Order: sequence, then C-alpha cells, then structure tokens
Amino acid sequence: MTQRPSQGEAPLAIELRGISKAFGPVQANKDISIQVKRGTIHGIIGENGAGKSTLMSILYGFYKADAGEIYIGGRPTPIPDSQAAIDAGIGMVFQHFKLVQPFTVLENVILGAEDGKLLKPSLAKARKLLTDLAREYELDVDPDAVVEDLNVGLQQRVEILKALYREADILILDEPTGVLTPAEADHLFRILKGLRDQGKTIILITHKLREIMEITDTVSVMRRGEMTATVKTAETSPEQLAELMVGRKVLLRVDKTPAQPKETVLEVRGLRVIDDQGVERLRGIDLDIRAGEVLGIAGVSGNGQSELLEVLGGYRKAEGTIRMNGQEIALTGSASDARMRRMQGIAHVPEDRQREGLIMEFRAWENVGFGYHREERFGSGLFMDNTALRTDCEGKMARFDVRPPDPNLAAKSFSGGNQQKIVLAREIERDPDLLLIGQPTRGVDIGAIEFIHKQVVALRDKGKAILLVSVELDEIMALSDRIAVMFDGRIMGERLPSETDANELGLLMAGMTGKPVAAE
Amino acid sequence: QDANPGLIIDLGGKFDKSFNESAFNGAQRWAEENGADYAETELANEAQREQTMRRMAERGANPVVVLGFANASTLDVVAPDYPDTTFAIIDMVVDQPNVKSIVFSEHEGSYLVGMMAAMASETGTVSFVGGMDVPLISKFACGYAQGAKAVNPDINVIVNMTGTTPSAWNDPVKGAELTRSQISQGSDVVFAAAGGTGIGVLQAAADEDILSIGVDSNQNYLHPGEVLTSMVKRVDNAVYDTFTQAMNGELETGISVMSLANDGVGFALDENNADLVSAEMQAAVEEAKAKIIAGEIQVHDYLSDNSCPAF
Amino acid sequence: MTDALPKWADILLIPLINLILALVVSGLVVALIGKDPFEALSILVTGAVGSAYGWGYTLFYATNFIFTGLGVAVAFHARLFNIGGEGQAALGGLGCALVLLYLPLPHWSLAIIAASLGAALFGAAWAAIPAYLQAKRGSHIVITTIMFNFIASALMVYLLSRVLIVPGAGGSPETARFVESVHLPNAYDVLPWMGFSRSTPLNVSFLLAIAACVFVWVLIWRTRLGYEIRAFGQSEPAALYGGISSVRIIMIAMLISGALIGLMAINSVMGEAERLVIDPVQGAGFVGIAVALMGRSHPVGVFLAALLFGALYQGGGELTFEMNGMTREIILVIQALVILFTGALDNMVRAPVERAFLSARKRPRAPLPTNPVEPGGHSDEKKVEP
Amino acid sequence: MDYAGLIQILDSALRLSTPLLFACLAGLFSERAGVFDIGLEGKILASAFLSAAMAAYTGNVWLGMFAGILASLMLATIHGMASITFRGNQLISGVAINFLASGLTVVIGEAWFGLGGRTPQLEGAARFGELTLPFADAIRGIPFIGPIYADLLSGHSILVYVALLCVPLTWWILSRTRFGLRLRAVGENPAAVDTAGVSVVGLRFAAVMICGLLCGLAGAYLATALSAGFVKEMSAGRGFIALAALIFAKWRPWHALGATFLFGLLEALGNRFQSLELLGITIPTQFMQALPYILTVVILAGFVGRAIPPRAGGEPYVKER
Ligand SMILES: Nc1ncnc2c1ncn2[C@@H]1O[C@H](COP(=O)(O)OP(=O)(O)OP(=O)(O)O)[C@@H](O)[C@H]1O
Ligand SMILES: Nc1ncnc2c1ncn2[C@@H]1O[C@H](COP(=O)(O)OP(=O)(O)OP(=O)(O)O)[C@@H](O)[C@H]1O
Ligand SMILES: [Mg+2]
Ligand SMILES: [Mg+2]
Repeated sequence: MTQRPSQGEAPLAIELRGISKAFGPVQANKDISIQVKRGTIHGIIGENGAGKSTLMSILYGFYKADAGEIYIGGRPTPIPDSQAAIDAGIGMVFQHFKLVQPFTVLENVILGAEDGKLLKPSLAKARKLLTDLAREYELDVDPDAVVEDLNVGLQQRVEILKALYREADILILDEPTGVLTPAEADHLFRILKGLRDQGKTIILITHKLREIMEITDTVSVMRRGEMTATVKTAETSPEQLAELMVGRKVLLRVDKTPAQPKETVLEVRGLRVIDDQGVERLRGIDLDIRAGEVLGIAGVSGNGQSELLEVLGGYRKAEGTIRMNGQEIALTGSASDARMRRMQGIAHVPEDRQREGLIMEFRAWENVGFGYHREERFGSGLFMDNTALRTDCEGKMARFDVRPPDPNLAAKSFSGGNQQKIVLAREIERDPDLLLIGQPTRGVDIGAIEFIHKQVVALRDKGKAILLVSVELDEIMALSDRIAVMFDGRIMGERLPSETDANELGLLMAGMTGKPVAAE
Repeated sequence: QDANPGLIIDLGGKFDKSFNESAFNGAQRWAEENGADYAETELANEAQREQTMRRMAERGANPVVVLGFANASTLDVVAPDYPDTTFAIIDMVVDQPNVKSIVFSEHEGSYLVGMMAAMASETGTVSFVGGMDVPLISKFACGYAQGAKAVNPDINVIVNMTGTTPSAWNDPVKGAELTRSQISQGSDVVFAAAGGTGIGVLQAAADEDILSIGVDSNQNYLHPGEVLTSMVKRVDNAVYDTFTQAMNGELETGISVMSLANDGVGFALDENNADLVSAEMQAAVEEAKAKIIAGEIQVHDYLSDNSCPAF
Repeated sequence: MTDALPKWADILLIPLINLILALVVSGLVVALIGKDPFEALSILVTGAVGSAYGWGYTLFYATNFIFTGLGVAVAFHARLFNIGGEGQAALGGLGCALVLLYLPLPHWSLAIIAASLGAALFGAAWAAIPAYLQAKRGSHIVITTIMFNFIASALMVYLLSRVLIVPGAGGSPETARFVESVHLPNAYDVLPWMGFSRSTPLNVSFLLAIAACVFVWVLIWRTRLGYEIRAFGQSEPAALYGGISSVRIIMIAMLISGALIGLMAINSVMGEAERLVIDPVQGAGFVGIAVALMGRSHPVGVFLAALLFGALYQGGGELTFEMNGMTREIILVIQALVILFTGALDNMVRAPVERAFLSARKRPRAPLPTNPVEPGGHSDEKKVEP
Repeated sequence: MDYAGLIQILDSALRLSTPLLFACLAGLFSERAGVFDIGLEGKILASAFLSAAMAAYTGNVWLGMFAGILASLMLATIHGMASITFRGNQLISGVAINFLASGLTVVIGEAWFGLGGRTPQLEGAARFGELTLPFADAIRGIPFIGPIYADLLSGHSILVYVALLCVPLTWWILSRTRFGLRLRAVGENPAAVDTAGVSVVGLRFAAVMICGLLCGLAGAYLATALSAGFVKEMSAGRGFIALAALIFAKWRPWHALGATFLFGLLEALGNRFQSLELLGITIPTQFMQALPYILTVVILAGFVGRAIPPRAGGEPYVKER
C-alpha cells in the first residue's frame, strides 16, 4: 500500500469536467464538474434521484459517461470500466453492496485481484494482508466468515477492505451509514479520518447533514442531475445545506407535544421465536403499547427487531401470548394470520420496502391495495375493482405528496422516499389501532424524512398506538414517547427520552445493562 | 394406364431402415420398372394424417397407400368421402368398400426366426427387443417365443421393450444397453423389432459377438456374418403389388393377408449370413414353414386375444 | 424503457423485423440444401393463410397452442416453470376420452361441457402432484414435471395397449371412436360458405380457446386471486408480508395451468381425432412453452404467438407436401429461428431501433419533470394492461 | 440376482450415466455462471450428428469428435449471443436451440447422406473402441475385486474415463482456481464481479463455451462410442434428464456424479427388470419403465430438500435500462 503524507498545498486527487449521463430519456447527470483535493473528505448530498450514485458510478467505471472527462492526480484518465478505475487507485463502496453472499470474506476480498491462476497462494497472501489492514485501521472481520452471515456493518467493512486491498488512494462511499448503528457509524468515521490522515482521498455520499458537518472538509450539493454548489464545510450550516438541496426551507427537528397515552392496545408476554436454523431470535419479550403513544425500539440491527415486527405482522411463528385490544391473537405465522392482523387493526410498514412493502413491478395503484386486496372497498366477490384502486391511489398520492403523482408508474420507478410514502399512505390511511413501522426513513432524503416524521406524529396525536423500530438513534429520540432497547433477543431496558441520552442507550444497545426491566 | 399412385410415409420417416423404408423401396422399384411416377409425402405429425390423406385423394392420386395401424380409424372416416379413389392400408383392416387392407402374418415369420434363434443358441437363452409395449410388437415377440420353444421347450426367452415415448423408436443407445443386459442374462441371439432402436441392438450384438436378427427389411448386410437372419416383412411387395395391380386395373379391395404362403413374410437368406445358417437349420425351418402353410402348425396370433401362450 | 419507443413500434415494428430476420435465415438454410427459398416462402405463406383450407389447419393447430400456452403462462405468473404440458395434455386427453366413451351424452353441446370437465380435471390432477411437492417439500417443479411427462407416457401406453384398446380391432393402441352424437361441429358445419371443406379439423373448440384467453385475462388482471398470483410471482417475501399463502397460490396456479393444458384435448382428441391415441399431444406441450414465453404470458400475446406457430405448422406441412425432397424437419428449423429471433434475440433489433427513435425525438424534448422520479424500465408492464 | 448380474447392471449404469454426466457438468458450468441452459439436449444432438457425420466421412473418430464439439460450440455461441450479449430470455434461447438442433440435424443429414437424417454406420477407426485397463485379464480371477476392476471399470470407451475425470477437474477448477472463483461469483452476483474489474460478459461466455465443449463430448459419446452412427432424435431426452440431475445435485460437481449415476442406475435397473412378478401378479412393463421417473420424484420429495440455484441464474446482467 502506498502512503503519501499530505503536503502543504494539496494537489487535486480528482477532477471531473462536464460529465453528462442519460439513462434513456432520463438525464441523470448534466454537465457536472467537480474538484476534490487529495487528503480530504468530500461530501456529496442531494435528494433521492439527484444523480449522486450515478456520478460516482461513472467515476468508478460502472457506468460510461455520455460526455465529460476525468482527471486523476492531474492527468486525464479515461475510465471505461471498473478495472481502469481500480488501476487509477479508486475504490468504491456501493450503496447496495457488491458482495458475493455465499463467499467468505477472504474470497470476496481477492475476487478480481488474485495473484496468479491458483487460489491457494492468493488466499494465503490475502489473509496476511488482511490481518495487517485490520490491525492498522481497526477493520476486524473474520476472514473465513461467510458474508451472508455477517451483519451489514461487517459487510461494509468487507467492502472497505476490498478497496484497501486493491491499494485504493481514493475511496468513494455511497450512503455508508444508512444501515449502520450510531456506534458503527462513529467507528466508520474514525476509520475514514484515519485514512484521510494517511493521505487518502474520500468521497462520501450521505443524506445525513450531521455527518456532513462532522466529518467532511468540503461538500457538494446536487439537484436534479446538476451540481448546484460546492462549499467548505466549515463555512456552511445544516440549514443552508438543506435549503440548497431541496430548494426550500426544511425543518430539521420534529415538533411534537407530549404524549397523552390512553388504554393499552397491545400486550406482549413472553414472546419467543426460534428460527429455521434453530437459533432463538426472541428470548421472552414483554411489551405494552398504549393508544396515543410511540414506543421506539432501539437496537443494533440483527438483535431481534425484525423478528418482532414479523411476529406482530403475522408472518412469523412464535410462542407466547399477544393481546390486541384485549383479545389474544394467533401466532402460527401462516398467511391467514397476516390477513387477520390487518382486520384486527394492525398496520405494518415493513423495514424493507423493496422486498416486502411493495411489489416493485406492480404499478402504484396496484400497490396501494396490497395486503388489503381482499377488503370490500377494493372489489366485490372474486373480482378486484381497479377503478376503486386507482381513485384511492390518486387520493393517497395527493395527500402524501407522492411525486410524480402518477398511479400508473411501476413502484420501482419511484425514488426511495416516494416509495416509502406509498407504503406509509397505504398503512396509515387504513386507520389502524396499531401501526408497526420499521426503519421509516432508511435511505430517504431529508425532505421526505420531514414529511414522514410529521405523519407519524399526526397519527399518534389521533390517539393511535405506534411501534417504531429504527437503528437511527436520532429518529428514535425524536419520535418516541418511550424507548425500549433490544439486545440479543431481549429488551435490555426502557427509558423515557427526556431522561436518557445517546450514551446510555448506546450502552444498552451493546448489551451492557443499566437496570434490567423486562427480561427475566 | 392412368394410374397415378400415391404413398403416404408414416411418422417413422422414409429411411427408418424398416417398415417405411421398405414401403418406399417397393414404390421406387415399381417406378423404375415402369418408368412411371408416383406422389409421395411424409407425415410430420399426428394431426396431418387426415389432412394428408385427403390432400392425396383430392390431388387425384389413386390408389393411395397409407402405412401403419395408426391410420386405420382416420381412413375409416376419409375413405367414404372419396368413393372414386381406392385406398390401401398396411397392417390394419378397414372395412370400407374402397379400401384394400393388407395385413401381415408377422407371427409366422417371427416363429421361423425364433426357431433359428433357438437352434443357433448355445446358452439356451434368446431374447427380443421391441420398441414399445404395444400389441403389434407383442405379436412379433409372441411368434418369436413360440418358434424358439418349438425347438427347445426349456429355452429362456427374454422380452424387453425400449420405452413409452416416441423416442422409443429412435434410441439406439438404449437398444444397445438392453441387448447387453440380455447378454449378461445369457442370451446369445437377439431379435429386434424396434425401428431405429434396432440399429443399436444389432450393433451391440455385433460388438459383443452374439447373433442378432433384423426385422422388416433384410438387415443382414448391416453386420455381415453377425446377423443370423432378418424377419422380412414384404411391405415393399405389398406396395409394389398394389401399384402394379392398379396400373393393370386389377386392384381388388378387401382384406389381403401377406403370410408365409405368399412370401409376404419370411426369413432372409443371403451371402451375408450363409455361413451362419446351417443346412440342418435351414431344413428345419423350411419344414416348419411348410407345416404352417399347410395348417399343421398353428402359430398363435397375439392380436387375436391380446395374450400369448409362450410367455 | 417506456419512453424510448412508441407503442406501435414496440408491439408491431420490432416483432415484424424479427420475423423477417428469422425468415431470411430460414431462407438461407433452404437455399443451402439446394431449394428455392422464395418458392418455399410462398408455399409456406399461402399454405398457411392463403385459403380457407389453410386457415382451417392453421387455426386448428393454433387452438392447441393457445391452450398449452395459456397454461404455461398462468404458471409463469406465479413464477412456476411448468414443463409438464406434454403429460398434462395427455392426461387431459384421457379424461376427455373417458367421459366421451363411458357417459351417455346425447348431444355435442352437453358432451363438450362434460368432456371439458373431464379434460380439465385430469390435466389439473396431473399437475397437482408436482405442485404439491413444490409447495410442501420444495421439490423443484422443473424436475418433477419433466418426470411426470415420462410417467404420463408410460401410463398412456399401458392404458391404450392393455385396458382401453378395442379387442379384436387389429391391435392398434387406441380407444374406440367416439359416438357420432358427440362429434363437434367444425368450421364446415358452421361456416360452410367460407369455403371450409368437410374435413377441416378446425372446430368449435377454437371458440373455447378464445374464451380461455378471456378467462385468463380476467383471472390474472381482474380477480383477487390473479392479483395474488402475480404478487406471489413477483416477490415471495412481499406475498408473505401481504398474507398470501404460498402453498395455496402454487397449488391453485398449477391446477389452473394443468386444467388449461388438459383442455387442449377438446380440440385434438374430441374435435379432431375423435378417439384417444397413444400420443395425442404431439409436442404441443413444449410448443406451449415457446408460445407463452413469446407472448410474454399475456393472453393476447399467447393468442398471437399461437397463431404464428399454427401458421408455421400448417405452412410447413404444405411445404413438405408441395416441395419435393423437402424434409419435414425444415419446419422445426423455421420454428426455431422464429423463436430465436422474436424471443431471445429481441434486443439485437430493439436496441438500435430504440436509439434511432430516441435521437429522432431528442431535440424537441422538454427538460426533466420537476421531481426526479424516473419512468424507468417498465417496458414489460405495458403489455400487462391492455 | 448374482454378483455378475450386479456388476453388469453397474457396468450398464456407468455407460448410461456418462452422457448424462457430461451434460450435467456442462449445465453446471453454465448455470454456476448464471446462464440457465435448457438447450443441453439440442447441443448433444447437434454434436452427435456432426461427430457421426465427420467420423463417417473421414473414418477418423477423433476428427468426428472435434467436429461434434464444434457443432455444440456453435449452438453455445448462439445461446451466449442471445442470453449474454443481447440479454435475451435464456429459457427462450434454450428452447429455440433444441428445436434448431432437431431440425438442422435431419435437414442437413438428409442433404448430405440421403438416409433420412441417419448417418452411415460407423466401423473400425470411425468409432471409439473399448479400452482395456492394464492387468484387467490377470485380475479378473480375483474374487469380488476382480470383476469390479475387469468388468466394471475396464472395457469402456476412453470418453467414459474422460467424463469421470471431468468430475474432480470441475471441482478443482471451481474451488481452487481464480477462474472458478470468478465463475461462481458471476453466477451469484455479477455486479460484484463487474465492480471488481472483471468482465461479466467474458466470464459468462467462457462458461457457456465450456458448456458447449462438454455437451459436444456427450454427443460424440452417444453417436460414436455407445452407438455407431447418428439416428435422428437420438439424444432421446437425455439433456433434460441431465438438467434434472443438475438440480438434483444442487449444482455441485461430486453431487452431479452421484445424481447422474443414480439416473443411469435406475435406467439400467429398469432395463434389467422389465417384467417383474410380485406375489403372482405381473407388473406391467410400462410401470417398470416409468419406475426410474417415479423413484426420482420420490427421492426428490423425500430426501433432497429445496435446491437453491445460483442467485443470479436466469437473469441477464443489466446495468442500465
Ligand atoms: N441503472 C439505471 N438505469 C436507468 N436509470 C437510472 C439508473 N440508475 C439511476 N437512474 C436514474 O438516474 C437518476 C439518478 O439516480 P441516482 O441513483 O444517481 O440518484 P441518487 O442521487 O444516488 O439517489 P439516492 O439518494 O436515492 O441514492 C434517477 O432519477 C434514476 O431514475
Ligand atoms: N435500473 C434502473 N432502472 C430504472 N430506475 C432505476 C434503476 N436503478 C435505479 N433506479 C432508480 O434510481 C433511483 C436511485 O437508485 P438507487 O439504486 O440509488 O436506489 P435506492 O438507493 O435503492 O433507493 P433510494 O436511495 O432512492 O431509497 C431510484 O429511484 C431507483 O428507482
Ligand atoms: Mg444513490
Ligand atoms: Mg439511495
């Protein structure tokens, strides 16, 4: 690995001149120019679909630009494919990781960068190098672990290791913290700072202004395929950036009155889940949620939150008892359970909108009935009433400001934020007694986050019960009326937002108990 | 002299080295000898049977010869619509005034080659490979077994069928494997009645140095000195005769049986198998042939009751 | 990419170019074996669609392919690859024949209803076991349906040579002819003035096939069940979340698929052969796969693709009949090339055509709409909603 | 059944499973790289034809074999063009290739030989002979081991041994070489391979070509070793059975050996025990002939769990739409 100490007046690591890119009729990048100095961290922000990922993918040779030039270290460097980018010292961690799931960490790291035709020597060499890198940058991962068994945080480390293994001088990270816990994000930032101090150049795409302010040296703002501004981070503020991004003033805090909880809506006792591999995922959960309050579940992902949501949503088998409005509900996890839940007044915004919440190939109007498609309002007898669905969809799109408000577009054609609004509209407008909502703003830009948070608070104020699961501590702190922390399938403790802070919650999330409340 | 005969080759194809090929050869012989022409086409699928029969008739072909049992019920419907056309069907009886039905006594021919197999066998086990387990093929197998048992009542006759899909008639690989399996069970003479699959049977027999018996056409030449004989079924003669009779205006409808008596079936003897067929064997078979013709030996026809006394 | 191509180009121009390419290559093959490709083409086309006679056969074959194509398509919507059409159609034939042989049915109108039930029931039953094994045991449906094709053929040979065979009728492995009263009216009976001959195999089951197209369209795009089938096919995790039972959808989709394929027997067994023979399917089960794939699993697409294949079958038959020395397998070659060019090499033509259209329209185009939501790649859907 | 009978059945199973094994490994390469191939059948058929035709023409079986491989490679190229270059539907392309092979073999065969698509019968050097392993005759006498070596292992065409060698070779390539690692990766996540700087198109084409090569060997074995010439449609569904075996084997080389041998064994058993009498009832031949297929279903349902194909299988790699 080459290590160049940063010099006084840093030369340019990257310069893009006049990059344009169209996907068919969509102009994703329009005449974009940008300069990034060596040894700095450069942030890029912008709304969903602004063209950030596209621009970086062009720099990495994943897409080919229609026009424009790329200069690396001052020299014009055509990058027709990723190999050229790697040769130019560029590494990229994509928003959706490019890992081979059933491979080990080691295999993923050497893929494409093997020495020689046989694997054995490559693997041996990589193993050694990996240990060195891990030590140097605090990037520990078991080289023999299979990637699909790793949580996202560790998978991201593998991606970073891949880049470092290829001796990248320039590291691009596309929304790296979207899936990380605060602790993991902090860790990542420490690593990034360490890399910068070694003279590496880092480009960071994120939707989180806090991160921009915390770590970047300069920041560029993109809007609708164009680069609208590049400023020094020290000379700007989150409010200014938000306005540059969205084109209007954005409220960065959640405004809400104190909760007025009423009767208990959901009562969970001794909930246990054992998955197909025989692993106990939930080890006896007790919870109460009352009407008119938001119960936030904090925790590092993979500690049972997903399973909890799935059980409550009716599509995972469990033991224990759950009462909804005083009535016990079935826990067999069969399809009829999931249907019954909806009738019993439980709505569910799932964590993964693209995998579960939406049928990506269906049009928007088909998606607004999903899960409720057997209800009278969407048809009679055997038939579906497509007109009713379309009308319903138009209303929802208007009320939830889905853009573009075209019911005939396929779900996959909407940006993430707008996809989330469609799901939200579907579930909230069902007028449920209890809303389960998982990772409501993952990967969503700040304009949409503001909107989604408002909706959640409004529903609470209507006297509904809300169970919020999120890995974003900020979000949990801002929205919850009570916070429960999950670790390893147990509730480690419950806190009031006013009486706790990120530090204490962070400790609980790491399994270090303050005072145990729910778990046995 | 205004005969313009037509021949419809059946699904197996013109060059199946067997049934269809034999018919084609008969037609060719007629054409060459008479310097005349005839219409000919090949069926591509089941649904074309009726279509093609009608096309032939409407084109003015007369007589129209169709091959194989599968045409019977179609012809039964088509024939009345073309009273001026004479049809001939081979291997099946269709009871219509303008249809000549030509059936073969395959069981008799098979009986004779069964006798030869039993006499040539040193192991006391002979075998049979059929295409598909359908009655017509069982007719071959049954005659063969009867002949073998007539020579040696204790003889073991192994009967195998290739498969149940259309590829059963085109699978020489499987035919060869069946033959090898039979050899391992002691068989040293194998009789194949399985279309293209039979090629594999004869090949495997030659490879493993046992004797084989061909079918329909004379297949002795395929492996000279290793094919004991062939149970010939003179489809070529049937077609040739039909064409000739029509040309001479003496074509008669009704049932015509091609048997040992009129050399409609028989066994092939030529230079390729001269060394394999001993004088003694030949004499015995000729004697049996005479007796069958005279009615002294009754060879059971499997089709008469769908069962066989010999297995 | 929705905007790249106008609709007419997408559904007419591109398939047409593909078809022409397929015919050009077929022509080369014909020329290569020393025959005149132009003569062949003209025989092919006039043979298929140049006369009432040709239409009678073209539509007859198309009817078979519509049924099998629809069946495969319904399964495709649930992301199930049903290769078992051969077996299911054969069993459909059995069901149809049993009804017609053993029930006293005075009139064809009654008979077609009873026989349809029998055919659909048997076809569905033959699909049910692979479906059950897939749903409950995860046994790969591609293997099980292939195996069931072989098992079906064995069953058919057994039944027809041992059980249903008419004793003393010469040993042909087929059932007796159905009685005259269940004879389906064919095109000649119904439309004699259009020049159909008495023997035309085209019969009223063509109407049944069209009805089946409508049925499938309604089922898939208008019913709750169809909605669930499509949802399940698009995303299993989402179906789980949405309370859609995978076992139920797999079973129902395969049962419907098998039933539709079984119905082919109404055309081939009841309408044409009027008896059951050993292999009443003749590869239509496999052609159904090609038809469903080319028709993009949409009933209209299936109908058109079936028509094309019907025309190729009939035109190809004429070709071997009319052109001396033309082997009948030439039809297979032409079919293969049509499948290849229209089905698999589609993008070879599409990409340049799209580029041409895009650059032609680029100049007058307005800038992007305000919110950067992109009407990205839903070219498949446009066939979904007629 | 006696020991010799058992050896014979295993011997037969070995022969019958060889084409399946070639084809199964062929499919394995292609599908592990993410390209589904239901056109195995067509490639086998094309190779069987051209190998027999060339062997008949030149009298040299090796030339025949290379011609067969060439034919199969040509179809593989079409499949590659359709499913990789032009990102078409892999199933459609496979179906088309099967039809194409069925048609062309007969059309061309008829034009060349005029034997209805059949090739002339192959003799002598135009056919693969049987290879006798060293000391086979000496060892035959030893009880138990002798027959296994001399009758079961010895006395096959060289291609049988090649097929058997292909199993460890495939395993070694996939698990021990750079190429294998990349090939497996491209079947699981082509984007990972692409962003790692390796050509997805190149890898997939390589895999499809290896598939063509192996199918070519399967076809040559059918026509020039097991039989002595080409008969139309002589592949007789073996490509589909190989596909079933591939799924059965969960896309793994050693499992492929097991699965194809099982299929071969079931067929050999079906050949051997066609007329079985149980408790005085004669089981119909047709039942015995269907038995291998019934058993496959039973085994699949009873003992083999869900088979998870390579994740990117069947989908063309599309970056931009
Ligand atoms: N592979 C693709 N094919 C077609 N269009 C694409 C593709 N990738 C992106 N686009 C389009 O390009 C535009 C820019 O997308 P891009 O992914 O660069 O946005 P982004 O700024 O990264 O958004 P996000 O914040 O959601 O990650 C989008 O409107 C999208 O429609
Ligand atoms: N191949 C494609 N065709 C069309 N649109 C695409 C394609 N790939 C991505 N897009 C669109 O580009 C936008 C951004 O793409 P990206 O891959 O960054 O999505 P995402 O990050 O998963 O979603 P988001 O960040 O908006 O939540 C999305 O709106 C997506 O729908
Ligand atoms: Mg992005
Ligand atoms: Mg994003």
